[in-house]
Amino acid sequence: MRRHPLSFCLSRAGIFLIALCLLAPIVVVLVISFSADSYLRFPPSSFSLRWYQRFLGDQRWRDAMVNSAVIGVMASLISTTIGFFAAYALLRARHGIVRGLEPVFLLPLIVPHVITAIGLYFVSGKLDLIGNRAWVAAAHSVLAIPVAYIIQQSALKAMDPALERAAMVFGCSRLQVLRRVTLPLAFPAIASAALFSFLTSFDEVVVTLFLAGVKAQTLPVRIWNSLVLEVEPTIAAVSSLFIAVTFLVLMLNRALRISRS
Amino acid sequence: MRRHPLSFCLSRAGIFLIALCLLAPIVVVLVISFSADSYLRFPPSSFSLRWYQRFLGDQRWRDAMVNSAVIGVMASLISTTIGFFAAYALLRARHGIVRGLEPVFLLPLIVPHVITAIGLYFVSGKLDLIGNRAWVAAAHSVLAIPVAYIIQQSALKAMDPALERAAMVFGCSRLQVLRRVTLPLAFPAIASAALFSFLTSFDEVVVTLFLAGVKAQTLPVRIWNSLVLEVEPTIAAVSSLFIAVTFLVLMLNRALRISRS
Amino acid sequence: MSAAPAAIALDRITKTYAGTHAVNDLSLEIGTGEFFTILGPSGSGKTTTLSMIAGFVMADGGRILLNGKEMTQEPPQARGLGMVFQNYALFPHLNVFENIAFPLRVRRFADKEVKTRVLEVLSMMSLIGFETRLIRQLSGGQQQRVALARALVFAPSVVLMDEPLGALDKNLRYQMQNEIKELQRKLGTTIVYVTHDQEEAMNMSDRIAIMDKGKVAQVGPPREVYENPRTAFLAKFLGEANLVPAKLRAGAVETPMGAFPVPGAPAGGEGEGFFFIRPERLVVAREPSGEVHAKGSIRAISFLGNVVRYRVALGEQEVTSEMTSGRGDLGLGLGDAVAVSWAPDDGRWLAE
Amino acid sequence: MSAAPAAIALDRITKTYAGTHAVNDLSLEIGTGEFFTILGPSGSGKTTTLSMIAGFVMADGGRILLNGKEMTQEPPQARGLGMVFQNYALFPHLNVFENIAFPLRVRRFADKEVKTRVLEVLSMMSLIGFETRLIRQLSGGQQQRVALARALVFAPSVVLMDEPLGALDKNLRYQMQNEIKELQRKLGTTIVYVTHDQEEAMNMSDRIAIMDKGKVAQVGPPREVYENPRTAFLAKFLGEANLVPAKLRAGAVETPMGAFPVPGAPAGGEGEGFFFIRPERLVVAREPSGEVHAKGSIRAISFLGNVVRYRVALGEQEVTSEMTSGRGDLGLGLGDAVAVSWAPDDGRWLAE
Repeated sequence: MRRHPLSFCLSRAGIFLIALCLLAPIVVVLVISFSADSYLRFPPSSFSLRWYQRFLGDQRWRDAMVNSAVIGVMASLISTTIGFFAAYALLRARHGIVRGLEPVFLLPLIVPHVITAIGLYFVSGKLDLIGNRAWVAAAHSVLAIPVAYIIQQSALKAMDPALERAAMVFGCSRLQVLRRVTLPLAFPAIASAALFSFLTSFDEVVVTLFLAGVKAQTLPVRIWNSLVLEVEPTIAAVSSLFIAVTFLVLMLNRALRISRS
Repeated sequence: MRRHPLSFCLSRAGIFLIALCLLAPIVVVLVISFSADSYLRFPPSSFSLRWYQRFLGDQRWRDAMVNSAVIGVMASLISTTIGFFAAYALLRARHGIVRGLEPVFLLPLIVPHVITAIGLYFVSGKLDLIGNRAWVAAAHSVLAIPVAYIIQQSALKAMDPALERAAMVFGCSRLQVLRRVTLPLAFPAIASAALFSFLTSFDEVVVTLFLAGVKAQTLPVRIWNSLVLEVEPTIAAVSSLFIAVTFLVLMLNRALRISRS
Repeated sequence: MSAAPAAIALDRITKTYAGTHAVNDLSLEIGTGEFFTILGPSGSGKTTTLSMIAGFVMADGGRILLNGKEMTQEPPQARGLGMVFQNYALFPHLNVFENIAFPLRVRRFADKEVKTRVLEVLSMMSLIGFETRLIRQLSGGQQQRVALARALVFAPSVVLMDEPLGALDKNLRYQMQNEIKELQRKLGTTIVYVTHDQEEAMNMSDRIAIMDKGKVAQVGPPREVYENPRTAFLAKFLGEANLVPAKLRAGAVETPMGAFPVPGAPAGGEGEGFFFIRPERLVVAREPSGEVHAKGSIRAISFLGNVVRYRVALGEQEVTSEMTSGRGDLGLGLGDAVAVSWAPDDGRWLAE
Repeated sequence: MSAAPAAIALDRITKTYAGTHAVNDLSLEIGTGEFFTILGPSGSGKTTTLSMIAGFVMADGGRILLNGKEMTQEPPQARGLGMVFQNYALFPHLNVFENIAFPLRVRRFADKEVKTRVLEVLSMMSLIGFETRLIRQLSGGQQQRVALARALVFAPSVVLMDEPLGALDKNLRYQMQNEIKELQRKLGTTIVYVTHDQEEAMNMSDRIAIMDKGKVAQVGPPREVYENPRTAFLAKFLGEANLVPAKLRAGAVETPMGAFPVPGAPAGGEGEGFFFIRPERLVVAREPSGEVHAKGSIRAISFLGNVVRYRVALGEQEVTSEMTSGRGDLGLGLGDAVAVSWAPDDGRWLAE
């Protein structure tokens, strides 16, 4: 038997405590969503599914879900494509000028979202695009491109460059190398990038609040807006569904990775 | 001379175009901040520093800046310490139970901020902590711990384990190994973690909006709130200052990295 | 066995990872002042064994004694060993002086004593003048010397070395082998050396242990292990070997090349195995020159610098002969009919 | 020179990275069907040279001709070469069959033709039955064979090999050397082989080019390069060498060990340089046995298996002798007074 000194036990207890703190907010939301009380209260006095029923029965909530899904898919397609293209081009660029653009692709990760939101708002107002779903998707892409870029860039970087050289030696043109070797090998990363771009759009509040207007309200924005008016456990129910979708997407990503290795 | 096929030129133009799109929102904000117009308008008809003056002359804006700084520093200290401790303990844990906690430390990155915000709000309301700066800092730490954890964990992982073994062979106890070898070698990562945790707190809007009340308003929340009332270029000036602080912190991080290698 | 305890005694140690034995019931005694090498293919358990001696890995069963003291469950810092790591494991945040002083600082030696001792090993390792350099400013060979100096500065009675020369190029490697060997002789330190390079092992060691599948397959001085391997695996692992499938019958071996007497083969025994002979013991010439020989034809000739290697087809069987490259060659070409001759003493019988 | 163009002609090619010459004004001609090896220390430019032949890297100056056709600026896919990469570079998303079929698919061969050709090389490489395996399900040796099969399936006249055996262990490595060599002889393919392993280079090559600092230091058949190196660097790089600082005076060399006649030394020349002799040409014994000898004492004896290495101190100078390990040893011990003898023909004069 190995000895467990006091310091070991203390550090273990500490780790569990911190993990608990990080879990707490989510657990609270999940528990409240199953409350049978008619107002927000923790812990609930009894449990029911009434808030889920209310949520699903409400046209405005259903619209918000459709908006979230449509905008998320569009943003995911745009960001994944542009992210792949940028990662591929920047990795292969030998010249200083193009290489120097890399920080620009990471910029929206670094610049506070409020700032990006304000900037986009100014632009959208001028172009009369507030409430346009495609425009919201484009705005989300600004935030999702860095995510898609990083995921795909690190996969392309990790790829043995000898594989592309081998394809060339054995007769492939640049385009054939891309189609026969690079794309198939990068597929897991492309799928990951698509899923995480979707989540980025799906979770976004700040930018969407400015641009969505009434027509293109997404789920988190609807949660936000309704918080001001109707502080009732419906929001906890919506939030729980929201968490469920997020985890579903992550599980999908995981399953894809595992099936490929 | 090397040949530049058409595809090469097209791809280059594409990269520059995308980079421009990503830069646009920030550039717009910066330009407007120097406007001399008395209302939001892009491009401005003439330039001045009036909005910066207005910003600096306003007690409420100054309070917000102090709040942001104080809360940011507290959150940075909390997250960096806990992140290091967690990364160190999890990397060394051989047992399944502790190892299995890793996803929990990344959770707040994955769960939408609105959800975390709602969860924390429920908790805070019950404990009557709305408007308490230390509590806002603690809430920000929930979001910053994953960042601090990832940065420090990857640095500790990249460290040659033979270095710690060498220290042990040559007579160090576990604590001496930490003090003489691990901490000095992890220093650049610890500094990075502190800076990025600060930025995470400094940029946070969603959670802060719920928890800050009137007393603990941070800069981005003040921007947000004032957007509803006084849509004038002061906000652009504040935003520009905000961007400046962000970049300052990043430059500091970069300088630290370079000086160590 | 002498009255003094062995520098290192491993008594039936075992280590299991995920159900498979990395080290399996291994016993070894290493004498004081001995240069002892553990050699083996990757995955044979040689690194795990060294890690258990150092205390990085705790044995699941068995005992480890250092200079007679039970150390099986003690942490590394209690064992008082010196060690040279595979990639040196020098501290990148300390300069050369502080790297070497590290074991003394931890032991709370007075500054003056630290300085005296460090300067002493610095001069021993020809590193005077490098004190304030950072590790990354040193060449591979210099880093090697610093690692060696750090392992020796507190005069440990046992020093462990884990492939310390693996990162150096051929010429430097050979030079360092000789330096380490001379240093060890001078200081009387016990060295446990792990390597996969057989030439290095034979060049430096008093005794070699060859490991295979978590066990010691054979231990002994280099010449003994080379000349009298116990199994076909050992014969092939250390040096080049001709292993001709053979049957033992009445003290002689029957091979596809013919039947020969073999010294040391069990007189009455019968069985299947190999007739084993080293390439350098086979002489290729147009006419037979030894007491025993077989006839065949040349399949390949390779000039390898100091030796010329002939592959000779003897019916279905092929054997390899290595002869010192003389001035000019023997005038032999591909396909030439030749005789392969050897002294009866040079062949061995190996029962699998 | 024959009328047929060389398989590969490099005409004064140069490649500069960040101001330093990786390859500097290099010219080489490689004949059709030749097994040509480029050997050199790391950073000598051997990999850059191979990359320029393959077309991965474009030369800054000079011309590259393949079978007489100018290819200097052509992309890799236009050059029609076969290649075996250092870590094989097999496509992990394709099975063994499709990996080998890759060059044929790209060339739009009909399915039937693809099948015939792939099966042919599969059987040549003893890989029948592995068609549907994925690459990660193969051992290192099997991956090596697949890489070789893919390089040969479209019958290219030139195949480039970049340290193809670097990842294999000693025994497999030697076996693959012989297989590749036999295959090349059978198919008549021109092979350009890059390695840092000298034994491998000497075992396989028709000619070896040794590179140093971006230039070819010497080209020739293995025996010629080994026996008549042009510089001290070459003598030390290929094989072991004794290099004794010496002065040339009137056709004889003066060394700390004495003065000797040396064949091939410029008769009237004078200068500083080295007296060079291979360790295997030095005989150590109690009494002198050759025409030339020097007296000294034994400093170290190492048993290395097939040879025994003696280090002998001759005054200030130390020389190394390597002799085949016989049965028993010569009865020599450390410190014994001995004579080192050699034939006058075996020594060389090297002017730096």
